[in-house]
Amino acid sequence: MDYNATTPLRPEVLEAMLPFYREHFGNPSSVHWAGRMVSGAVEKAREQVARLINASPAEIVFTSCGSEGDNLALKGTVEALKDKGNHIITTAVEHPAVLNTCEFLEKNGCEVTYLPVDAEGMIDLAQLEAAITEKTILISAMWGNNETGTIFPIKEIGAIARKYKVRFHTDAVQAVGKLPVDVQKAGVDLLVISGHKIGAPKGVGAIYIRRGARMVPLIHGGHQERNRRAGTHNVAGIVGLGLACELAGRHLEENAARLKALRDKLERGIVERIPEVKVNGHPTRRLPNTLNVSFAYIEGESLLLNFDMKGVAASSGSACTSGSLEPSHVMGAMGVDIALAHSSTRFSLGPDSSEEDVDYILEILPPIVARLREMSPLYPGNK
Amino acid sequence: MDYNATTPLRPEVLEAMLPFYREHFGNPSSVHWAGRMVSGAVEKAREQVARLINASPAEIVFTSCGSEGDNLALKGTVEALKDKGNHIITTAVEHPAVLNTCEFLEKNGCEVTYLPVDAEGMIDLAQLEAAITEKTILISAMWGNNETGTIFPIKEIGAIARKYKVRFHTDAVQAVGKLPVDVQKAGVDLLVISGHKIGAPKGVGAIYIRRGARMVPLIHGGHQERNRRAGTHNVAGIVGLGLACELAGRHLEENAARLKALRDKLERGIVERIPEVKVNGHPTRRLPNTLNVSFAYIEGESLLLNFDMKGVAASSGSACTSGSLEPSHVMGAMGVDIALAHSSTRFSLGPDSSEEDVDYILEILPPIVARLREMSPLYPGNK
Amino acid sequence: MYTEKVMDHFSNPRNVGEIENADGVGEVGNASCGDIMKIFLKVEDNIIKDVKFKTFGCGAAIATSSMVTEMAIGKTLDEAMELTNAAVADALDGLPANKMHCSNLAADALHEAIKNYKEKQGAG
Ligand SMILES: Cc1ncc(COP(=O)(O)O)c(C=O)c1O
Ligand SMILES: Cc1ncc(COP(=O)(O)O)c(C=O)c1O
Ligand code: FES
Ligand code: FES
Repeated sequence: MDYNATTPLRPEVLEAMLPFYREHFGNPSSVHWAGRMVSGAVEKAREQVARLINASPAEIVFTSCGSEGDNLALKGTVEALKDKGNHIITTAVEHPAVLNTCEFLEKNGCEVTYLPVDAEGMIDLAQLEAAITEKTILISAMWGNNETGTIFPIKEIGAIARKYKVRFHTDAVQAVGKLPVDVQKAGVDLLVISGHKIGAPKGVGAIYIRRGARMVPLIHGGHQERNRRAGTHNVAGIVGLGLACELAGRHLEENAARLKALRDKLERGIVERIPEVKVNGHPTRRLPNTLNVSFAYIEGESLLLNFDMKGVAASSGSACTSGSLEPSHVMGAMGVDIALAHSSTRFSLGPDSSEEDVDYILEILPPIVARLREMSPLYPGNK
Repeated sequence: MDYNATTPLRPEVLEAMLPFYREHFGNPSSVHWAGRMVSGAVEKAREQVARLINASPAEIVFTSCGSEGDNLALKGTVEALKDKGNHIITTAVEHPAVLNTCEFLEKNGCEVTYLPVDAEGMIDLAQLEAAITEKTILISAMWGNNETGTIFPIKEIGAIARKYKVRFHTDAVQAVGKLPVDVQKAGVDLLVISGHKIGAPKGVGAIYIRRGARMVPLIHGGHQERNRRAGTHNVAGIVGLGLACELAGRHLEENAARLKALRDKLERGIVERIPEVKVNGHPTRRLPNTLNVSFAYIEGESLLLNFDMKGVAASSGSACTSGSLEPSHVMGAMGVDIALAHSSTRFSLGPDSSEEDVDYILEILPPIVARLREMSPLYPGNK
Repeated sequence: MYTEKVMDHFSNPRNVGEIENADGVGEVGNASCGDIMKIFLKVEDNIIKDVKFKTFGCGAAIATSSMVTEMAIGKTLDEAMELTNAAVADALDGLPANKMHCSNLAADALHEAIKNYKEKQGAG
């Protein structure tokens, strides 16, 4: 139940990768046979990734993770367009790969506007449009939020970006594979994918760079990826990412509908069984697999540990930020009360999630919550 | 015979990786069990890498490749030490991951001194010392050259760096696993490793960052790697890199001696059998597995294609630079005549190379060379 | 990366060598990569009777050299002047994009050899 953090590698994806660990060990940049064999496989994967998001293969650059993609999108644009301006517009609820990069860029001469969100985690398009200045070179707004699942109005943002001729980057790490993603319809210029969120292995990702969009590489060196990302290819990982994208594209909408039904069942079940809970995120514009709930009076980590002992994974705040002690910046931006932010818990479903899993959680949750509330000095029921 | 380009994945390394593709798919940054299981494996790998180069585990940061490591070393230092100075000293024969990064940094306010090399590819330590100014923040000099195998006097460079309190980075991608590498004895502050050169998979690498050396990350985001490199870990790749480092450390010197004997046999055989050849690189201070030869009057690619048809891999210039039409910058820096640079061919031996392989090359080489020379307008024997 | 036809002409190049007392000789160097090609012609009644080549170059350079000699034999000088590098590349079922420049060598060397022949005729 923590598939937004990472997904298991699909067995058929591993099967497809293995030959590139066993027989085909060539370097795709080499001229000789061992290399040529492998470069064909990399190009096939590029087509598979491109097809899933309706791009052309030449617009796909392979990376090592979603974070690298976000860093490249932001730093590569700032560097390439520094003659045009230095202003970036992003949102207060982006992943740290975007937010911390923005903070770094601010120290280096950029100005960044962080659009606020409302209580449901949504931005205001009028505010976005009003924030654009002559110096604006980039809008960076995620497709689906990793903590709450709130989906931004990407098409509308794309239209505004077009109108003002501003480049548009979207971190689609949580959206790809869960929603239909079409870079043409969405009008995005840069779009970031991470392998391990869609059944491919950890350590591989991709970025869509619209044809003609000038970028300065984050990793300089050899001529790989048409000079947009140096370094020897993670061949097996890339092959895996390609197949995972192909598989994700099959039955995308049925799978999403199935997860949504399960998620809705979990949500209803929790709200019915447990008093004083609050669902965080947008009621309808939300990733079909994601449920974020605050259980009042309970601190999130203690809840997670209890789940953990029962073999259930969930998360509180994002796994990537677990090193910090701050309550989630996403909850903060939504104006969620600090105690409720501390108790926010994310359940995120994936291809292996079943009805039984949901029933099991609904069974174990009430006594855990009751026990922890009894322990809590905040709980009025204890008085 | 092209093991400097890439090495096959060791079967036992793949075995060690597989559980992290199959059962243990947790995100090492997560708090729950799936995550904790995995973070233990990552920490074990960190110890294995550290041990091979005599570092402590906390000084190891995992990356996605050697190129990323070099970029982080250079850009991360420039950013962290910009208050101290902006001058970098490197050499004319570095890998493009260093040279192209330097070129980028020059466009962004850095000054870079490129130390020349002599005909054997060696730098002059007096010249290095003379190049240091008050503004010098970094010396970047590779341990072993990928094209010629020439080994720089790392310990002496380290001593100079210490004397002037300048940070010292070495790209040890070709040295690790072929030579004993000890960061303490060598006095280096930053050292870069690439997995796929030492029997680990493509798409993983590591950088040693001496304790206390301030660095700005190349990839900002989550708190992974103690805030020195964001992004979800390539867990299986990291586990593989760890084991590959452990295996490389076993019998390191015997293995090196075996390869050196084979390499020397190949070298002698070529020089004896074929007139007008020139061995490029240092006669003695050279990686034990590397032989670079120019076959006068023959263009390298046509030679490689002939080898290829006979099932032998080799390279001409470095595989990473094969996208460009320029003759090798390493040959150029050594003052090798342009036609001889065009004909330079690198044989690099690896753990699977055998006496038979060497004999086979010595058998097929003379007729190939003779045939291509007959075709060459430059060959005086034709007149 | 190379087509079968390229590999065939590369491994079994046609018309390698020199012609003694050739009627025309053309030599060109490739500005982009430094490779060199030399073409020798035997001409009778304005028709190319024989062509030989020598090339210092990559696989594509050798294959296009071989191909251009086959294509030129039997053509009139005017027809041969019309041979383009694209035609040579097409005859080889195409070249990789980063090797298209190599085919210039072959066409240019042929044209140089024809010019050299005409100069000699003019002078003679
Ligand atoms: C000396 C040297 N440095 C850096 C690299 C780059 O490493 P990677 O291929 O892992 O990006 C290579 C490999 O080509 C190399 O030989
Ligand atoms: C929205 C979002 N962006 C970026 C990332 C970072 O991706 P990766 O873990 O591949 O670096 C994540 C994953 O944690 C994410 O959820
Ligand atoms: S009391 Fe331990 S993290 Fe808050
Ligand atoms: S002729 Fe030089 S690369 Fe082909």
